[in-house]
Amino acid sequence: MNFEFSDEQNLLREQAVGFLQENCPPAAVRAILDGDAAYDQALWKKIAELGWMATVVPERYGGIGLSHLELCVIAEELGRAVAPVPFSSSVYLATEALLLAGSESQQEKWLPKLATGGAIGTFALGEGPGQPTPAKLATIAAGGRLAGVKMPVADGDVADFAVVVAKADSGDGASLYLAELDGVARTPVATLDPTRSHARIAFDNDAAEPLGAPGQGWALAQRLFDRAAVLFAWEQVGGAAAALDMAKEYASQRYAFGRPIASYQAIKHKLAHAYVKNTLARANCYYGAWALGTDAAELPLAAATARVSATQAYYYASKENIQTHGGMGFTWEFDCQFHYRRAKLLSVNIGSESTWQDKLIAAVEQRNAA
Amino acid sequence: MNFEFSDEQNLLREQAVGFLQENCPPAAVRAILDGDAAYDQALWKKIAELGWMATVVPERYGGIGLSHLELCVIAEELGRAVAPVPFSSSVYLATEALLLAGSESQQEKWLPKLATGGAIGTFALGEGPGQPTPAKLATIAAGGRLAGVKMPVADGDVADFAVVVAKADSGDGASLYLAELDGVARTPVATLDPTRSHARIAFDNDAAEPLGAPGQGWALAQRLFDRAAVLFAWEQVGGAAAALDMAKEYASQRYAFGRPIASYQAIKHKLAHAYVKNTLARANCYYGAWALGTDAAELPLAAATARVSATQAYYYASKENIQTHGGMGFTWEFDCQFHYRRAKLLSVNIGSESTWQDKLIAAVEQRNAA
Amino acid sequence: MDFNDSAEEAAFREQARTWLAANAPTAEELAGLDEVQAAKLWQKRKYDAGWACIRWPEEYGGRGASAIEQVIWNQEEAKFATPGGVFAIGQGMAAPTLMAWGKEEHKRKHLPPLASGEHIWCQLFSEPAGGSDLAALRTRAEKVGDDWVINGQKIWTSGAHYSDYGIIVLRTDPTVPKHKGLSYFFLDMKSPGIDIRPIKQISGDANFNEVYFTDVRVPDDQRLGAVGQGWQVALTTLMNERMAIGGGGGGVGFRQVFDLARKVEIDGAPAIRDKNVRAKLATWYAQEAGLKYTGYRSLTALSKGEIPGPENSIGKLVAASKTQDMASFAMDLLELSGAVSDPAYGAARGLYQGMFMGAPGGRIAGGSDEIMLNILAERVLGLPQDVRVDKGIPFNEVPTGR
Amino acid sequence: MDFNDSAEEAAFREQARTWLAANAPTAEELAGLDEVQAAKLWQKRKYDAGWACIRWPEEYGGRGASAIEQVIWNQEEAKFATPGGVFAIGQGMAAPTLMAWGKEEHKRKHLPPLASGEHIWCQLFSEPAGGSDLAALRTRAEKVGDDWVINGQKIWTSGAHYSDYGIIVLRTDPTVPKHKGLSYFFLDMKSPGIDIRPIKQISGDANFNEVYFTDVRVPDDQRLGAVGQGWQVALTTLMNERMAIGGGGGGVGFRQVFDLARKVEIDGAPAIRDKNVRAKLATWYAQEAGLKYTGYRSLTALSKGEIPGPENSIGKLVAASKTQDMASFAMDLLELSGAVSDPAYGAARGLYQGMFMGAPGGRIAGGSDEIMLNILAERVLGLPQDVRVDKGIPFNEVPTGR
Repeated sequence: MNFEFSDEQNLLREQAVGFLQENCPPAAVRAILDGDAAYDQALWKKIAELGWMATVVPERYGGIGLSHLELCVIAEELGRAVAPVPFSSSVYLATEALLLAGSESQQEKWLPKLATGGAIGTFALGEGPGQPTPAKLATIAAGGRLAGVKMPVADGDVADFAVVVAKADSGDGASLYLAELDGVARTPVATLDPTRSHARIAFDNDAAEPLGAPGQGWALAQRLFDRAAVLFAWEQVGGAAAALDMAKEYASQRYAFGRPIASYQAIKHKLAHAYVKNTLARANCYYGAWALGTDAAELPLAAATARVSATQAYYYASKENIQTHGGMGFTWEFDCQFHYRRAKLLSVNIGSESTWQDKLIAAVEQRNAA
Repeated sequence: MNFEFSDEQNLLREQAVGFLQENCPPAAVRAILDGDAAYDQALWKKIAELGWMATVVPERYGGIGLSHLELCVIAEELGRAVAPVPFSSSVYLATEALLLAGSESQQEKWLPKLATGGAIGTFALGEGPGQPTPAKLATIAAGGRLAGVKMPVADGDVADFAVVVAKADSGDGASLYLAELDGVARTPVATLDPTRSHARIAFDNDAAEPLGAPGQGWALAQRLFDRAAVLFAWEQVGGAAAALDMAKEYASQRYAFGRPIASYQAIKHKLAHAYVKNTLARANCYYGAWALGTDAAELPLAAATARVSATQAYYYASKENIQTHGGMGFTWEFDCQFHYRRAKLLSVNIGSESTWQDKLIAAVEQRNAA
Repeated sequence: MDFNDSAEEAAFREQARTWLAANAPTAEELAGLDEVQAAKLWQKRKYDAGWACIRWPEEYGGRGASAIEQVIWNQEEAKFATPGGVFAIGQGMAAPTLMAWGKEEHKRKHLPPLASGEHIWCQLFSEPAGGSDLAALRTRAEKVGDDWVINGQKIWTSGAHYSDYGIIVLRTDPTVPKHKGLSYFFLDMKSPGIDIRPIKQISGDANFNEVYFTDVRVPDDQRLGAVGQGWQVALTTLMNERMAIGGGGGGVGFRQVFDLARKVEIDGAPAIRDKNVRAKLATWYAQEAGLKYTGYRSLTALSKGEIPGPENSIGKLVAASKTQDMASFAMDLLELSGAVSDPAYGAARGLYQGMFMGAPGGRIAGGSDEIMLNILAERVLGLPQDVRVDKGIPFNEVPTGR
Repeated sequence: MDFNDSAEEAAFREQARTWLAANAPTAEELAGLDEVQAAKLWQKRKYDAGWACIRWPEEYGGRGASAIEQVIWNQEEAKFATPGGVFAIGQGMAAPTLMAWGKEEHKRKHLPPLASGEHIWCQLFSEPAGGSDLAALRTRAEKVGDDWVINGQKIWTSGAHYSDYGIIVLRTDPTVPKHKGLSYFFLDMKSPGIDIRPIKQISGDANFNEVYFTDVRVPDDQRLGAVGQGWQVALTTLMNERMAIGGGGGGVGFRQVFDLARKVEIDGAPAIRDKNVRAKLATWYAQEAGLKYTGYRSLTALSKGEIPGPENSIGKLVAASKTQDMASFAMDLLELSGAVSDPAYGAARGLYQGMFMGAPGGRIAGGSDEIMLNILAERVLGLPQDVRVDKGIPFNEVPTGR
């Protein structure tokens, strides 16, 4: 039994922590929150120099060829730092989609650029409010061209290409397409987390090429989301840990009625509950990391389990962090809002808690049937 | 606006409180818990003398002809005292069923006996685990005789008759039947609340007469449950209030680390949460009482609302009352168990929380459609 | 048990309704006016017709109405889109305090302009270091001649920049225990040395201000209660804050999420068919209904001339967390679009995201969840106080962690 | 990251597995034996083959195995239905305390019969007035010659009636602060003056006893640690209680409720199709999985020779409430039949009702939910202690409310 990260992976974590403390302090997050930039370009460049985008890209495509365990380590630290970069779109989704379904030539063309951060990719599924289904897809592919509106697309305004779920007019059901976005009509869309940019993409017979087998788009998207869910969950537990740390620190320093508020059971038990949720979520993320790293048959269940508990943990930690800070936590000036915003964004942008709860039970049912 | 009980109703409550303190102390409940008796016959007789079973029975049938508001008052106090008597079966269900659907001759025959407590009635719907549905009904009525097993039937072992939901072999769907139980095969069934008796009734071509219009059994059962739900909810809020009182009293007297445990926020906030749940549930019960008393069109929604919040409140109060008592609360010797058992029994014996949540939303949808 | 007015109440309601129908401001009248101007226009009109601050005695600008008449008036006025929030603190909190503690000349001078809308008042109690421990305020007042000289900082003051007067609690003696060293004043908000800075909240709004005091002078004549009696005077203000009765408004949210659940789909069917959605909505509905009917019970008490029970204090506690969870769940129903707050594209123009970002404030303002639970436990259930390490200790010797 | 044994671990596992396969007691061997007899039979067999208390040094009856070997042994033994719970306190709590605080002669005399199963020990710490405040115990011991004379009452002692020895904490000086007036002993449970009475729980079981002491004598030689040092010795015992590692068993319940949801129906379809059921089950599954994988992390630490982190203390806290809520929900799924516990008629022979009635005990025994949260907050998160009004006060002057 070795259910821990390796020494090398822990070393990577240490480096990541140090790097992000220096290059992604709260002031950097705030600059994106308050400013007009879509993301922190300087940070993105430095991350690229560290090779983080290249982590799981095979060496023959200019990557480092490490395992997904290393990527999980990075994800947790990016989550902890609430990093304002398009990492999840480009790495967890676009890079993974190419690895999963890309042709040799598609991989040759894009993976080296993704690995260096020179290109940003994203994934475009949603078409407005509500749960997407194959039947409802209104983005149509015909003759190598896409038509339809995708909204919201995370980092859609800054991405070089998007992997798009669309319906072939030939009637094969949903398929994946790779669409370069230069020249495509894109509008930024405001979300409750301005530290991560989103766009509305209106395809108007813009060029796109198939990615993966026709008609397999929905199944591929589900597999992709199972993989990405583990990485999102690691970002979420990283954020949840940071929110708990903030609350702990503030509560220990803030006095009321002559003693630290952290000495009151109302606060102590609140933070203990956060610790419990975080610990359970983290343990499930470990299992998710193992399943992702080994491409295990248990991945759908492991991913859903990690995702459900990480979503619950981050929501709780982020809202109770504000509550622990009292009135000051509700001010723009304080950083509590970073986690509250990010927690909610991460909880919806690959499907909601209820959706993943349903997937979890479906995976249990499948395991039983097998 | 007059959203309170009248002075007369409050006087009735005062009398009920005094009477039950004397005639239904914890020792009386414990006698039924530990002993072989199905219910407290002495208490039942005294209640009958006070005319409680006669409350809403019209005067021409030997009743008192008061409104359901008075019955709500009595229900709350019976719930508070965890009274071990077949009141809910005989009054909220059997008497109400006769008032709702009984023929003139059925009412003439049974209401006077029910009103004096000389007869005990009950209602038999369930046929084992899971949600009953008209399609699944396996109790069949043919030629004035019933065949099939009803389980569990509250007070089925001591009742003189049961209102039975069964399927007519003529194919009209579910109908109600009135079956006298003398001579019918009945076996006591143990439940987690031994202070209320239950039975399995195996009808083997036993005589029964229709109650209400044929084919209307399911609709009548739903209307009956809507009415009974308000009265059950009052029993539940009565019990929840008593459980909170017990916890409050114990926590104020029990010391740990040199001060009353009630001075710790963990206990204070626990009990404050119970108070909040109880207060909301009680307010919903007021509205339910009004809707029941005036036979308002809002009754289904009012009943479901009262039922859902009362179920939640009593579960919370009863379990956290044990928790507040610590180890002693878990002993047979202490009375905390009374509420824990009764809370769960009341929460399932006219349908579960989820079932009533579903009904609540259905009622909102219906109101919107109207 | 009924929902009807008594005969007297019905008559009063009819009178109010008739006047309102004829006199409520029209959209055209209010067009182009800012929040304060609009509120003042309407308040003056009510005042002139005898419908302002109706519970106040006539000599101060009211009409000596009963509590239930006030509620009826509020209910009827709420049917019209009338402006007026800017007067809430002055009329609802400062005025009752002035009536209880002020000299007759203060009342005659200051209450009528409050009733007529000529003056707006604000409240200066909270401080950065105080928080839940309101009485731990540090802003000093030192006696210099017939004046007190104020130095320090207040926070969470709404309307400070458009207010004429403010009620303020100050530390006049830091060497005695916390509650004993306070005094209560009202002061001119245009006094030299007052610096007002808006506080931006995470919701993006700036409803509150920080107010800095540098050698601000207030005449001793404007003190309410004795020197050192400030906490008792403040309790009058706070009690009036908590007594504010919503007339049965039991929180909002169910309707909005219910409507959304009928629009969006889960598994290809309207989300409202989903049992998980139904179970959650049902619990929230039951909470809202419970708050609403709790409000009805309070109104009944008022109608009988009684003082409502402490049930009212549960409203904010229940509603704030419910709003937060409902907003979060509504965004979940929107799935990948959940976070979109863009009025151009978001569902309901960012309504749910706005609820979500505003909700944490609701759980803190006017007493945090934790303080409300303490209050319920101690004042309603009668449980003993927590250990108070600052009890009886001179204020300037209480540990502050800084 | 993998789930495999190291080479040494695998070899050890194989060795254990082989011995167990050949020697685990059969149903026929155990037929007719009571709990104690069966446990003793199996324990003696393990002892004779060198498989008892394997972490203990050889001279005390063990084989000097490592912590991870102990876990591997536990995992393998758990695959067989072996008896043995009656030794848990003696071997798991009394023995480590004796090793840490006992004289060499005590160890040589008492540890081997503990390992061989000849002796059963029980624990006598809790008292009626103590509860969460364990150190507030009142049972007195007064020195008379070379003996101590014990008077008072202990509670929640499991196995008292079949135990040979007991470990006990006693108040030897009530005039000093709480923790300083305690001393720790082990005593012969057959001593005159001991009266053992079973406690019936609301679940109907009687797993615990009250133990009354009337002038019971224990030799001073059986004291562990100095007079007045009893609390420190007790901490050794309690630490060993909390260190008990479940080898990854992360609570049960999901499986049972999942199976039920596939059997019963809602709206004419299997309940497992109902989204409310699915959402609830998913959250419970994630909690159970989280506990299980937290256990794996602890095993990894053990396997590396490290001491597991404090994560383990969350197990009971999470599992107990979860069990209560799951049992309640399972009964809800049974609808009108929910309360039926009758083995003749109930679903799963009263399993869910049994879980429900047992769950409140789980939330209290071994540290209540509230105490576990305090421990997590103080020892894991490092938050400051609550105010302790009994600190430094002579025990007999601490307020007790009685």
